[in-house]
Amino acid sequence: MVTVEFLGPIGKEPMNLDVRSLQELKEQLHKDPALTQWLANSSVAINDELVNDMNTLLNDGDKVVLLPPVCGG
Amino acid sequence: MVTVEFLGPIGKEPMNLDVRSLQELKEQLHKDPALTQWLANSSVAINDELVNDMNTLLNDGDKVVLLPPVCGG
Amino acid sequence: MLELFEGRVPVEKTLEKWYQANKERNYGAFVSFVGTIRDEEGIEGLSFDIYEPVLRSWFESWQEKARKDNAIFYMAHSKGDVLLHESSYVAGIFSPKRRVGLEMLDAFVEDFKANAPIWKYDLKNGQRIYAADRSTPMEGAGLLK
Amino acid sequence: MLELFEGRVPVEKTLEKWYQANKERNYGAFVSFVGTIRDEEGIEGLSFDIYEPVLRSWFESWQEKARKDNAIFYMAHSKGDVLLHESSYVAGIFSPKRRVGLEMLDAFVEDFKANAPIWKYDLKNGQRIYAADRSTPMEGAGLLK
Repeated sequence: MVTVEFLGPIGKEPMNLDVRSLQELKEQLHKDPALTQWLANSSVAINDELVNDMNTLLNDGDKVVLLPPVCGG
Repeated sequence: MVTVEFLGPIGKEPMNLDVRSLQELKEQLHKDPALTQWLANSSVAINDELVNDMNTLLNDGDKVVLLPPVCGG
Repeated sequence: MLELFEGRVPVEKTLEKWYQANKERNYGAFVSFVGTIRDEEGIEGLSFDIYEPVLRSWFESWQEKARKDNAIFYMAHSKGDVLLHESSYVAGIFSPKRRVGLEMLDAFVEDFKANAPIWKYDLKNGQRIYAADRSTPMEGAGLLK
Repeated sequence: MLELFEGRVPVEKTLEKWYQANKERNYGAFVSFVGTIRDEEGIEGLSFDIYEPVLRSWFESWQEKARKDNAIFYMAHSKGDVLLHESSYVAGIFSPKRRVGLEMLDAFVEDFKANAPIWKYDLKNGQRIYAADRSTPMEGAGLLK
């Protein structure tokens, strides 16, 4: 199980998903049409480390967060 | 008559000189060997306006200042 | 040091505290930036969400860079609502010489705008509206596209 | 605004005063620089001479430039002696957006070093020694060479 959190304006409750890879996660998340636009422009962190590699493995208990476009200041 | 002031580290008392042009002023000031190095690296202001032109005329009552190399901050 | 405040950043106290903490530490230069909410586009203020764990790692990576130049970064930012003419962001750097400070603060603030995990909302007619048009995808965005 | 102080510049009060005077004036950015005397080369402090009339015109020409970008400059500097870890120079700019502020402050401080009529002396073994090696001839230097 991994938990997935949707930050900032995405405005969706956290989910628990039984996925073992980013590929599986991606497939699960694309089932929600409201997420499509956010998946296109959000970054991904696993256990609070940003990831760039689709081959990164997911382990049981990992926390994944989706970070949509930012604007601080 | 013009008054000439020597700013910062030049450390020379002001002078009153009977000169009508920067050329004449230059000749007068070069009579003091202690000024030679300062004349080479100082800027000149007439009535508190920096001047770049040797042909600038001097009028009676003008205040000339010599500004040696600076370092603020 | 990174500080987050509910609502506006207390600018004078913050700058004073940073200055006091560092004045005896032989830094020759302190460069700082304060961002204040402008009255424009009919907004009543701005509001911010922050994801603190990633913000802290982002900040630490800049602190690491600064350390190599014997410099040190400070930053304060608001969470939640900040009203017109209040300040939401203060950043500062102490460095031995001014050149390093000016250049690093500039690069820091640019990267902050692009990569700090902070989300901005306009407060308008009592609503909180995501500032989509002014927001930038972070590094690596679209991985799950 | 240009302020001169006998001895050290009161940094916190100065920044606070500038911020307070401008926070309601719809500037989005306030960038500032503080220069502090470093303990180096065995000095006890620095000392400054200023020629105020030319400094004021120099400052006014920058204020004029700033006005075109709807920005405003502030500057405070010491006259006379400033001891180690005290500050002798504070410069600040308020501007609508941060980019103008960062760039203009940088250019301002550079030009300040080269063209503001201020002379610096090291205080060393109780003496006041002109910092010749760190000083720069002003624009038009050598006219009477």
